[in-house]
Amino acid sequence: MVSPDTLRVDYAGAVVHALKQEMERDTRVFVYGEGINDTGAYLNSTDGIAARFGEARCFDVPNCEDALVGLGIGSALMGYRPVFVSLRVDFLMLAMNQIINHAARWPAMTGYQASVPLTIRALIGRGWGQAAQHSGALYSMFANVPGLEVVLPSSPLEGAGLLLTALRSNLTTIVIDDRGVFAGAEDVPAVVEPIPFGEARVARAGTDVTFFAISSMVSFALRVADQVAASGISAEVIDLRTARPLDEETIRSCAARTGRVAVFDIGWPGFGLSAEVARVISEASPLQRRLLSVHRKDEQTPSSAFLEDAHYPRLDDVAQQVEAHFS
Amino acid sequence: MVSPDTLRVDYAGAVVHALKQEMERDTRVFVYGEGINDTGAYLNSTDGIAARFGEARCFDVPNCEDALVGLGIGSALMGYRPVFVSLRVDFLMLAMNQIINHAARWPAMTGYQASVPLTIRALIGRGWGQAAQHSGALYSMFANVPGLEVVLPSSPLEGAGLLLTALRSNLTTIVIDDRGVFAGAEDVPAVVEPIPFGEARVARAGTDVTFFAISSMVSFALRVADQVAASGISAEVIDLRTARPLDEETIRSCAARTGRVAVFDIGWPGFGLSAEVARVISEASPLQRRLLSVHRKDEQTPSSAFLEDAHYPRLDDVAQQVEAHFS
Amino acid sequence: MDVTAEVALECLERMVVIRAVEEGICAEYSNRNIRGPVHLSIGQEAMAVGVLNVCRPEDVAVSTHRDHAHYLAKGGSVGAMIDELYGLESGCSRGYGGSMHLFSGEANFMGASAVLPGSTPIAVGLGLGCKLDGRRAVAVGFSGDGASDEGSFFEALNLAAVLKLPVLFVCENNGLSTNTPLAARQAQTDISAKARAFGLVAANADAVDVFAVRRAAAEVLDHVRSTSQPAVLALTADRLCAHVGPVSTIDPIDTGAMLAEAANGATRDPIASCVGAILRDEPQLRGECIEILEGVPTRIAAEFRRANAAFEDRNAVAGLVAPPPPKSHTV
Amino acid sequence: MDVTAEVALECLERMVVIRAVEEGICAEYSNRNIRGPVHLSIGQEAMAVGVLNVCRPEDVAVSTHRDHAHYLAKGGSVGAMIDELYGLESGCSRGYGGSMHLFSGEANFMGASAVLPGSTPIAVGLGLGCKLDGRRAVAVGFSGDGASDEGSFFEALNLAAVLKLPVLFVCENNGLSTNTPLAARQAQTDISAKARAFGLVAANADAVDVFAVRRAAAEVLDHVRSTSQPAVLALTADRLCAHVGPVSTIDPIDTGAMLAEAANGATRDPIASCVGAILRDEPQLRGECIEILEGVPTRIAAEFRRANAAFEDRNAVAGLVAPPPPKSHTV
Ligand SMILES: Cc1ncc(C[n+]2csc(CCOP(=O)(O)OP(=O)(O)O)c2C)c(N)n1
Ligand SMILES: Cc1ncc(C[n+]2csc(CCOP(=O)(O)OP(=O)(O)O)c2C)c(N)n1
Ligand SMILES: [Mg+2]
Ligand SMILES: [Mg+2]
Repeated sequence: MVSPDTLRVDYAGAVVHALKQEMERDTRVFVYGEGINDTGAYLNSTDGIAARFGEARCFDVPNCEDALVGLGIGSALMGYRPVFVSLRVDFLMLAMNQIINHAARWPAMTGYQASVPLTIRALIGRGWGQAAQHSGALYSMFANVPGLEVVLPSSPLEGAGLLLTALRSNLTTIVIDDRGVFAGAEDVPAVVEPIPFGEARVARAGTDVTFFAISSMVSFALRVADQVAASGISAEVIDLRTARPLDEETIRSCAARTGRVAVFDIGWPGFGLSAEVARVISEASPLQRRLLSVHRKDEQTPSSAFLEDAHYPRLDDVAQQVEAHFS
Repeated sequence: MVSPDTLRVDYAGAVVHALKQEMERDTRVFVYGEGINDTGAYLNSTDGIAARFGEARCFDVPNCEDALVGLGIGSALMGYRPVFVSLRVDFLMLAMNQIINHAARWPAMTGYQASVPLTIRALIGRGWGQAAQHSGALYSMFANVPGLEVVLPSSPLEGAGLLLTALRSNLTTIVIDDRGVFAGAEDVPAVVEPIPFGEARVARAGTDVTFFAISSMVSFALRVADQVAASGISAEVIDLRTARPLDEETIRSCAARTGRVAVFDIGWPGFGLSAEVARVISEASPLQRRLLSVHRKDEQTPSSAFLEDAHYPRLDDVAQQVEAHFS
Repeated sequence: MDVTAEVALECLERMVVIRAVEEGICAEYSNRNIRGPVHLSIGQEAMAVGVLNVCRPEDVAVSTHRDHAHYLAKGGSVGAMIDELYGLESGCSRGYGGSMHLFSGEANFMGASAVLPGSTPIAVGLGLGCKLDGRRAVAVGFSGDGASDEGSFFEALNLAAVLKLPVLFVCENNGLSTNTPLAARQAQTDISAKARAFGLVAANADAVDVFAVRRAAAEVLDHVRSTSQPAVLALTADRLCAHVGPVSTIDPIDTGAMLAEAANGATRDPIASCVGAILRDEPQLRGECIEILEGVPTRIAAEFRRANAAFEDRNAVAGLVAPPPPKSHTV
Repeated sequence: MDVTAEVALECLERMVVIRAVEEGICAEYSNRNIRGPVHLSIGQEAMAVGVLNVCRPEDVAVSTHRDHAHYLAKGGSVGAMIDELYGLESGCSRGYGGSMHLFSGEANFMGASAVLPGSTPIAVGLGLGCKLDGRRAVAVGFSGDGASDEGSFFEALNLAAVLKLPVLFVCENNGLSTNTPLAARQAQTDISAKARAFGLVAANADAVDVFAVRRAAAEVLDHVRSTSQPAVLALTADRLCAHVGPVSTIDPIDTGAMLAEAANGATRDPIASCVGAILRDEPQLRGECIEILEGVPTRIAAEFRRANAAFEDRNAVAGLVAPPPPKSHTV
């Protein structure tokens, strides 16, 4: 049943919904991206924006990612709130000079007199043979860098609320949209509320072990939790939501309570989320058990369905690992 | 006393020495960089290469970092062993499309039929008011990425041996030269031997606590170790040498032995070296004590001498922290 | 036609091979055993074939997301490519690359990048390798007009010119990047004029006519090879298919229809155009043309059947369920 | 001279301010209280002054590592800049930026990037902001010739042209990137020709003559402002100083010597050239010229003394020992 106060939408619908709400409220917000007004562009996550607000506020641009981020930085310095949409996070590699050396640093360079309220949304093309160059979960490199915020929504509801916060933030925010979160639908309030950054969410209560997850790995962790519940393991699932700022307090308190931790990451293990969670915990207090890291293989994504299947974590394998590790 | 079998050289001299040795042995090696044949270029670390091997093997190039890495990748695919020198690691942000999406991925994309034996040296301009854009210790983002090797030499001897390995490696290797390692001189063998990647080095023996360090933080850690020795703390100092591959075995065994660990990093804390070391340890066995992370402040580098002083870790502060933490 | 009958038929045959492979993809894709994004070159076959027909085997080439035609025209194995599409270990990239990352060491096809304008700077490095090798080989870098929106494209042109490297940059202008027209992306759309402003020699050709492409390519290649200076060849044609996905806007090859279309002076189909040119100048080659138009698709269909069966066998062990086809083919 | 006496003296005064500040840096640097790399614009002052003299206060500007002249010509406070060099909290960037990252919100000087060609794409965004504001303001992006080696420079030009944004790209061609000449870096060195190939209006001026710069700038600015289309202004002059570090290749301002040099038609010093032009056309302004040449350096020297004392006071608390000066000034 859909109540009048909510809409049942998928992730793309939720993003569009939040964007429209904010564009209505704040005329400084505008959106741009390569082919943004194409039918079905960005997995439908920009549908109808141009129709509603006109192409002046939702415009197509040439393929020039570095200049496009510069476009955002410059207009943000003038008080606007640009949203750049990138079809793949991999394509942001062309804009790293603007993102790392400029967007993240300009505030510091001016003694924090200037700010760069830019939002960058970037998709991860997980699955369907996208191969090495279209499936990168390249977000740790942003999370390493002070001056940026890195957001990894796990569902339509999360996508809407976190995007709203990004649009209102005075820092440059990278919102990572994993193809894995686009499938299901969820009820989203007609009037979206912003979700504060750096506040994790309990996605499932549990007592024996804590699963810290982000993005599409939240639903994966929930499925693992259901599966191991059958073997008597009660897993709590924490959606960390943002990799920077990270909710260190929740990480520490959950880890202290259960003493057993697994991290579910969309990326590679080295210098990634499990590492960061391990640091936060290790700086506070020792774990009772060894930490379990769940992540894609430490290799560049292969194309073949057979190899891809072995590249990403598999539900049964992980459930078994969890049981072996924590029971 | 300099024996005939060794040379007393600073870091720049050691790098030049190793490079010359390899260029003599392997005619496929060549070097290029912006202003590379300028007097004093790259803190003297390319001095005399052109004079010895000619400008065909040591050439100046336009300012176009992305194309310059492409130049390296293409020639590496043809069997050459190019060395691209970048004046700052920050400037590599312009080349991230070539480094991350291409150099690191091309082997995988071809089913590991092709390889990209490219070496990239990049300096970190630590200190002297270099400010946010010229002092970045941007290496964690490379260490996150399979297909790359990330090397952080701590001294002339290390610089020579590790560079030699980079030149002979079939992967793309990023060698990070921190301005902090350029000052002192050391005896380097007349015939340099390669230092294998992924094998840490005991820089100082000790029994109570393990300091894992890299790059310029190795000498810093050694000084802290000397200082806390006075308070009866015996610290061992491990030079990790390479962030990818990382010597996980040594990290685990040292951590298991002393149970007390501090990590000395040149970069920021989040998704950085302390995080990665914490992951490696946490996946193996709990520490006895909380992990101590020593790192620059989690902010973009300020220019002012006063602010810079507060930005980088200070010897006395860290020695005190170590004492409070581990004794 | 300024080519021998042999060359003319060689060009036709190569284009039909490319078309037939891509028609095979269109036919087989809905079975969901080919699992990955595919960018077809239907309508653009003459670009790859015209250029690579005048290249030497030792010349090296590098391509983009739309790499099927380049791989096949450079001499990459048809079977190994089809295996690659099915994700088999026998694929030309051992199953790691897929449609966007074909590779053939033997054919000196060095690979393909699906990130703009990634292979263009790499072509410069290949050119440096060729020069250092001293074998007078040339590096050919294919790119689309969309890649020339990117700054690094011009870095590559300048770098090759400054270092005097034997690189032929082939810019395949189909007027579109995904679905955004060139004129909406570039204030000045003449890519050759830009190349000249950067100090490179540049030539244009209409790539509906494979022999026009071949002629223009021969000329710039000669310049590149003899002077060790880079050049740009800008080619125009229509993409007679969707940007991505198994969608052709023209009918599969049918010999009768093709022979009829061949007489149409305004055709935008380079295969029809090629057949038309051959039949106009050398009507006695009609039989050979028909043999190509009928024989090639048949042989290639057999390759698909073989690879599909191999996929089924492999999956009988692996037991993978195909995910729902992606909602949108956007890449 | 095609300007009023008032404007002429305004331009002279601004150039002398810039020169005097940089001579102050040269004089004070060896005391090691100014701790950071410095890129001087000695010899290039007329570029900043000629352009910004015809800009409006509401126009916004953005610069590079060599930003002193732009900041000062845009109206940034002299004292706040000198404080910034000394790393004081009262600095224009509160001590965070240093020489390479001057900032003045009041003067609409939006900052400076020390990574090539970083501020150029940002200028495009500033231009978009200007357009959205609807105030007919223009964004001015300064860059060096070295920045135009970089691909993103051309992305920025194209993007501004496609989106029709009011951006003036000022390319300061001193013929060098660090010490590498332009001709060694670009196969075709005419930046205006490149800009035109990208569809932009472009003009050139010899920037030894501040009034020639001003004239050319007025013309292109008018175009930019009235059409909301970008333009490129390419300026040439010599860098009469080292790339980085407190090294001038000409003597500090000395009124007598400057008046003598002013008569030298071949001078490459834009200040001497400006004085020469004024005295030729308006000899009655000799007194005002002398007052500027003598008065400005005196006032600025006092600012250095003040800031140096503030540094010493601050360091009496902080107790920092200056590190050995860097072996090389390379940036
Ligand atoms: C850096 C980057 N930006 C965007 C894309 C998404 N993309 C894939 S193909 C394509 C169109 C490229 O157009 P063009 O270069 O003309 O090649 P065509 O598809 O027309 O052959 C785009 C924009 C990409 N692959 N890389
Ligand atoms: C991306 C990048 N590469 C290299 C450098 C090093 N660098 C600093 S200034 C400079 C020279 C730039 O020349 P130009 O743009 O002409 O400016 P100029 O110094 O002549 O004013 C170089 C190469 C840099 N800052 N950024
Ligand atoms: Mg195209
Ligand atoms: Mg210059």
